Amino acid sequence: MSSDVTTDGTEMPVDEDAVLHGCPLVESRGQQVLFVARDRYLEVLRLLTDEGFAMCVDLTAVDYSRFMDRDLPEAIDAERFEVVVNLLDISARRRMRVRVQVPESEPVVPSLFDLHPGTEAMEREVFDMFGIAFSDHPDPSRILMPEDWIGHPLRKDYETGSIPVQFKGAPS
Amino acid sequence: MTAMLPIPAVDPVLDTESWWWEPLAIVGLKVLVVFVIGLVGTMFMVWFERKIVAGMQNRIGPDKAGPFGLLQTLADGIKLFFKEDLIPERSDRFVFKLAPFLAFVPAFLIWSVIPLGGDFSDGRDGTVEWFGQITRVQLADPPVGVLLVLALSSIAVYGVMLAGWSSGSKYPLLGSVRASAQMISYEAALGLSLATVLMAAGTLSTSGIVVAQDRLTDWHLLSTGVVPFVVFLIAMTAELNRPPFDLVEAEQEIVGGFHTEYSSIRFALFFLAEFMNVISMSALLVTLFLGGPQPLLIGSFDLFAVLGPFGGTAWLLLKVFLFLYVYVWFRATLPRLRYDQLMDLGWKVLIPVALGWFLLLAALQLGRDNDLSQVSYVALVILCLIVLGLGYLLFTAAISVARRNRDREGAAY
Amino acid sequence: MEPTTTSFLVLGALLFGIGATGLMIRRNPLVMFMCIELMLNAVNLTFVALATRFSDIDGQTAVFFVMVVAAAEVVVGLGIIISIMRRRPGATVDDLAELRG
Amino acid sequence: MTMIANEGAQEMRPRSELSARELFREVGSVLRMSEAEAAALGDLPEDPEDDQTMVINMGPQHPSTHGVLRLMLELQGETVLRCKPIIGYLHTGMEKTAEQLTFMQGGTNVTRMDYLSPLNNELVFSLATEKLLGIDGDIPERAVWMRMLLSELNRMSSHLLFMATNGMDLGAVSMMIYGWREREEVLRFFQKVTGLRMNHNFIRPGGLAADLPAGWRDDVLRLLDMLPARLEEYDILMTGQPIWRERLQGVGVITPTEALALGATGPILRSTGVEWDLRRDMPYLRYDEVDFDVVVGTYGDAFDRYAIRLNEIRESMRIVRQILDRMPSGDYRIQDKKVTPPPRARIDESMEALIHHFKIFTEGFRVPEGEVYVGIESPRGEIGCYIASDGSPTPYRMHMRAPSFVNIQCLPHMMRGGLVADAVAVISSVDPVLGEVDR
Amino acid sequence: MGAVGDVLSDGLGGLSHNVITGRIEDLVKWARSRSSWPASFGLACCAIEMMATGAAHYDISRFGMEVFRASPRQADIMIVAGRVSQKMAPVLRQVYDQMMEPKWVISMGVCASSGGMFNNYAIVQGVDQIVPVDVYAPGCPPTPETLIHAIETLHGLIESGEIMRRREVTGAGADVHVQEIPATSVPVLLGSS
Amino acid sequence: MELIVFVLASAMVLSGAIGVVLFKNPVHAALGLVLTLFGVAVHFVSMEAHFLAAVQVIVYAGAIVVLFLFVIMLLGVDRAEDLSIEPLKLQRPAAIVLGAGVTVLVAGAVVRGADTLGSESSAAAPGDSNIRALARSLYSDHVLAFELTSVLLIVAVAGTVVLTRRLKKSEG
Repeated sequence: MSSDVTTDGTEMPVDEDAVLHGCPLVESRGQQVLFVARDRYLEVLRLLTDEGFAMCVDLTAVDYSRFMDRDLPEAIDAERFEVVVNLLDISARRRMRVRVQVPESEPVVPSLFDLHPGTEAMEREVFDMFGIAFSDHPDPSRILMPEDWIGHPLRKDYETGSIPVQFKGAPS
Repeated sequence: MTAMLPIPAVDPVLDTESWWWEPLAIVGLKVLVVFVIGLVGTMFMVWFERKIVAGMQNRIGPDKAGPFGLLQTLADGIKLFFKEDLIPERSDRFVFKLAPFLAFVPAFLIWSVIPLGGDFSDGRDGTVEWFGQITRVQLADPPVGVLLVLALSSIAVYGVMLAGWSSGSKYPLLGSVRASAQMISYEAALGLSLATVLMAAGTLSTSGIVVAQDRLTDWHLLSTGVVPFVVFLIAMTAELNRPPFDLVEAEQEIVGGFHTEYSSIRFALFFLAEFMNVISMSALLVTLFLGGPQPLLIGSFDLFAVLGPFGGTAWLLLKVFLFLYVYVWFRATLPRLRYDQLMDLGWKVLIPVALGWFLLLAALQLGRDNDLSQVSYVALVILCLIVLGLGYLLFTAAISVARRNRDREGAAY
Repeated sequence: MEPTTTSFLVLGALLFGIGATGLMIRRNPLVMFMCIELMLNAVNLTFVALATRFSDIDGQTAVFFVMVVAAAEVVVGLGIIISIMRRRPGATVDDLAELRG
Repeated sequence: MTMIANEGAQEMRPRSELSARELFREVGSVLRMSEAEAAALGDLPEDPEDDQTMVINMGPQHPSTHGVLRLMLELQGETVLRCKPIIGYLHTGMEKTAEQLTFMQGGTNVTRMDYLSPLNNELVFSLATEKLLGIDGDIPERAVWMRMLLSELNRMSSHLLFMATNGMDLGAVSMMIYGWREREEVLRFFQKVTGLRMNHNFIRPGGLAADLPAGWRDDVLRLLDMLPARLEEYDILMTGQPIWRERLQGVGVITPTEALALGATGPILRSTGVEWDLRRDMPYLRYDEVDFDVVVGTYGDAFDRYAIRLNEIRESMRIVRQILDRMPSGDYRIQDKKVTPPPRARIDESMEALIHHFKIFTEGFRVPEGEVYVGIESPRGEIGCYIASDGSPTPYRMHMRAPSFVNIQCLPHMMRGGLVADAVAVISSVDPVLGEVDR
Repeated sequence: MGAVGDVLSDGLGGLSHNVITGRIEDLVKWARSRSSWPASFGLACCAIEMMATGAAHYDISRFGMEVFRASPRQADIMIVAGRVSQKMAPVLRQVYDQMMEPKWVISMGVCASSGGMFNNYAIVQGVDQIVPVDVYAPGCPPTPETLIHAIETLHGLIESGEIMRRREVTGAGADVHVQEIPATSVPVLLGSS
Repeated sequence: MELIVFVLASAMVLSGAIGVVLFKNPVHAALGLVLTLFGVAVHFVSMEAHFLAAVQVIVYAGAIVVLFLFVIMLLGVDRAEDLSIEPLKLQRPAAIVLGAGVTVLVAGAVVRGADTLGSESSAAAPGDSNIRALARSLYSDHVLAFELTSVLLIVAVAGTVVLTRRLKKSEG
């Protein structure tokens, strides 16, 4: 493995002091990433929307329980979950990624439904897969798994559920 | 009370004096022939449709069951016959069992009044001589033949309707409600376009209508103008629930429609009834507008002259074929209409057009009957056109007012 | 032996009687309508029987009118039933006293 | 058939049990109402008596739902009052599986998501991986152009399939077969190039699996010569057809504001008149070097979406012609030992190459820590790939932003007030791929 | 075999008797194999190939099978085309139960046959845990040729009565449930919530 | 022959009529009505009133009863009516007595008056001329009544449309 690539692969904030709406703004592989504290999440998102990031393209989450020592700006404490929101500014043709740390003890994030109704299904998916609840979501039910499913499959402590391959005798 | 025997009552040409085995044999033979034609025709139609549609779609179509797949329908039939039957728990058992027959029997009965052939060579009127008896090649010839067909086609609604209702589930119910509304709506247009034919022929009996079309110019297709024919064709397609009017069984919307819960032989009966209706209604169309078994003479050359008395039958088959092809063509080409569009077409286009045309023709007929002079005849026509034009304007105005009202008030029906 | 006009008239009377009884027994407005149709049919039958008997086509004309009126009556009646049922599902005629003063 | 499958809270509930917000969402009026109106409605949810409305299930196994989408429709007569899509019947756990597969194997996984445009899925996964690796600028030109070629051809085959299913849903049976017929021609080319008709796993991090076969240019040219006439046929059969227009025009209307708020992309967004095509607006590969038009609609109805897709086939053909002219020679994959297996011939000669080959296919290659999001324009809209890596050979987390998943949220908005038949047309015009919706 | 057999060798070739004296069973088997209407049960990628099989290039209608029935009541063959998720499994079983005897199942593609590459919590590892499968079509997805081969195989089995015989012996008819592994509680619920 | 037809048709008429009265389910009652209508149509045919027979089937069976069924399905009132509930005591027996009385009275009157009918032989012209005669009577002697019935029909249709029309309270 050659190591020359990894140097520009690490997260290197171009400007250590880059701050947007009071949140650290980091440039990662040419993409803008904004780290938002959970209590300012809705507020910052609203500001960003007014700034032109009117379209919420994607909302997902990551369970970092096995990768807690990831690179984060200093102001941000690593938590188990991270909700990642991808915003798009259609008129200026730019993207912005918002990362929110969500503690394991209280996996609740305010819902973006009022701001971006399109996040409805995505938030349900995150709830279904990670067990992160979205407060004030209109329909907080599972979306992909059956209603009576136990567990949240995309959490790192949830087994893949692979069962050993068995070779059955051909039905005679 | 009349003392006439029931059989001649429906076949006035038969000589009732010599009431012996000949009339019985003739009637028996006719019943047999009609039955066989009905069944074989249906089998053939199913195969024909699948083959032609396949051809139009660059496919081959059935070819594993029998030569050219001809036995495909037979295989389907046998398979369905030996398939498990089921009556859903929530269904109304009696009606559920009754419904397929209500669909099937009228489809069959229509055949009884269709002239199936006859000898029209040298201006003969289509009667033939069997066992020394003069008769028509037609099972029954009641004086109200056309009305009988209308009556039967209105009975056919029951099969569909009751099937959907008795299944006790939602999609079939939706299908049957659609079906009944659709069939009632188009019955009116069907009847109105039929009325023009009756007026031109001056009789209600199917044999009379055929006899009245002895020359090409007398074919009602031409003599009533093409409009009633077109209206009839469209209304009939709708009555038959054929594409593009097959909302009743629109798979994409309501699964199988009224027959969703049917399986086995009961489903086969619906299947059979549907295709038999296609053929029998095509035969009716041919009878009404294209002279039925009348030959299409090119000069005085009759294509099927060699067949002698069977020439009429050959002509009938040829013409029916033509329409079967047209139906298959419709199926392969046209997208399905939406429910409200279907209703709009029926009520706002076909019925007014048929009615207007009927009035026009009636006025012309009146002029002809009273031997009007050239000038007054033309005046009559102009008057009619003005009246119809005004009616049209009024009609469109009414529609647009209604639409505006609906938009304003948001009325729902 | 063949049926006489009288037998048709008796049949008509029976039909009328059944219809009338049904009208009084049943509570479902739709079925009551059907019973009225039965009675109308009894009348039709009588009309036609007598028209045939006296070779007078006017009897048949009357039947024609009866049918038209029956159709009109059913249309209006069903319209009323629909609008009532919409508001009060499951209503029987006993519950329908809207027009009572 | 109606299904018993009971999904509890995921199902549509009686109006009286709903919160006002949920009701708005299900009737599809999130954006159409002012706050005041919404509040008023919240107090008094208009509640048609129970026996006037009928809740029916479409799906999950229903001929028109394109797979296993389940829709619950509240009908009044045949008018749709509410609609709630219930998904997940094809949930395959792909994002979980992706965490077990190396970056090398990941393509096999993602290609099965949107099985109608598998190459686009592979492309976005590869682009994201390459960006993480930092080699996104080093991909050989030929590989880039080949990716464009395949991606555009895939767009054509996907849209052709849309033509087919759209025709079928509206009852035009022949159209269905014609669409498949043309798609089959495209698939033949794919089969020649990749060896498979679907689920190719051909575009891989670092390049492609193989070079184009001999004679590929003639095949593509044959395809390009054949298609315009066939598209004309569609125009005759469908576009100019009065019934067809009646069925689609004014059906399933969505406004630009709604589309943007719901995050809809692709033909749905473009049908409302918003010119947004990632190929033009945020170019990837070499789309900035080719000429093509972004097709947009005006009314945001089903007909616009149909017309957009039909014309996008034409635009794709235009792009493919340019690609044919400009296809450079060169390598079809990056010559970076880290991510590229050695050529087949070298394995026989060198032990080192053999070991290298073995390691790269068993262990995979390590990808630096970090996270990245890449979005490209798939036939259905923006497909995005979000990968978080912890430095191991497998993605720590891979998430696909599936366009169908987001677009399907538009269904209640489009269906409100329409008829059941319109509902079918609307589903069809959204063109969801359930494999992608459910992943 | 008489003249009749020769004439119809194309279609009635499987009959060992002539049509008139032949056992009715043979006729029924012939009919069933020539007219087996599939229930459309498309799930994933394989559904696309299944539909492609119906299209112009492969044309499933040659076997009289273009009649894809939307209503399971009228269908004979269920082609399970694609991966079956835990959520879908009850539905699948329900559709199978709604089908009328005699009924057959083709498991199309590796995902349906064995779970394929998706060996995880979401996918039923082989549809034969839910419904008895008669023919497995391999491939991911199987090409239309493979599917046609599977169909032909099934037709052969139907026509020779092979399937019926087997069921008589093992008692594993389509109406006898294969020992059922409850679809919802496959041992995958390991993670904590 | 005539007698057989008469007996069969009468059986249809009567059993259908009794069915209408006794079936609990409105749909079954409607089917009974159809049976009666058919029986009546057969009687019409046997009395040479072909046209009326056809119209009977088309109008009654094809339109009126279908309308009944349509309404039954539309309203979903096909629940069986509970015949055991008696809102008014003695109503049912009284109704039966009354109905039977009416029947007996009318039938008795008919039988008694049978002699006065005379034995005039029927000479209703068969076939087409019957229809022509009907048409002539309808459009000459009774043209006013004919016009009035058509007005009645239009009024009925318009009235029904107004009756069943609903105004939406609000959008939804």
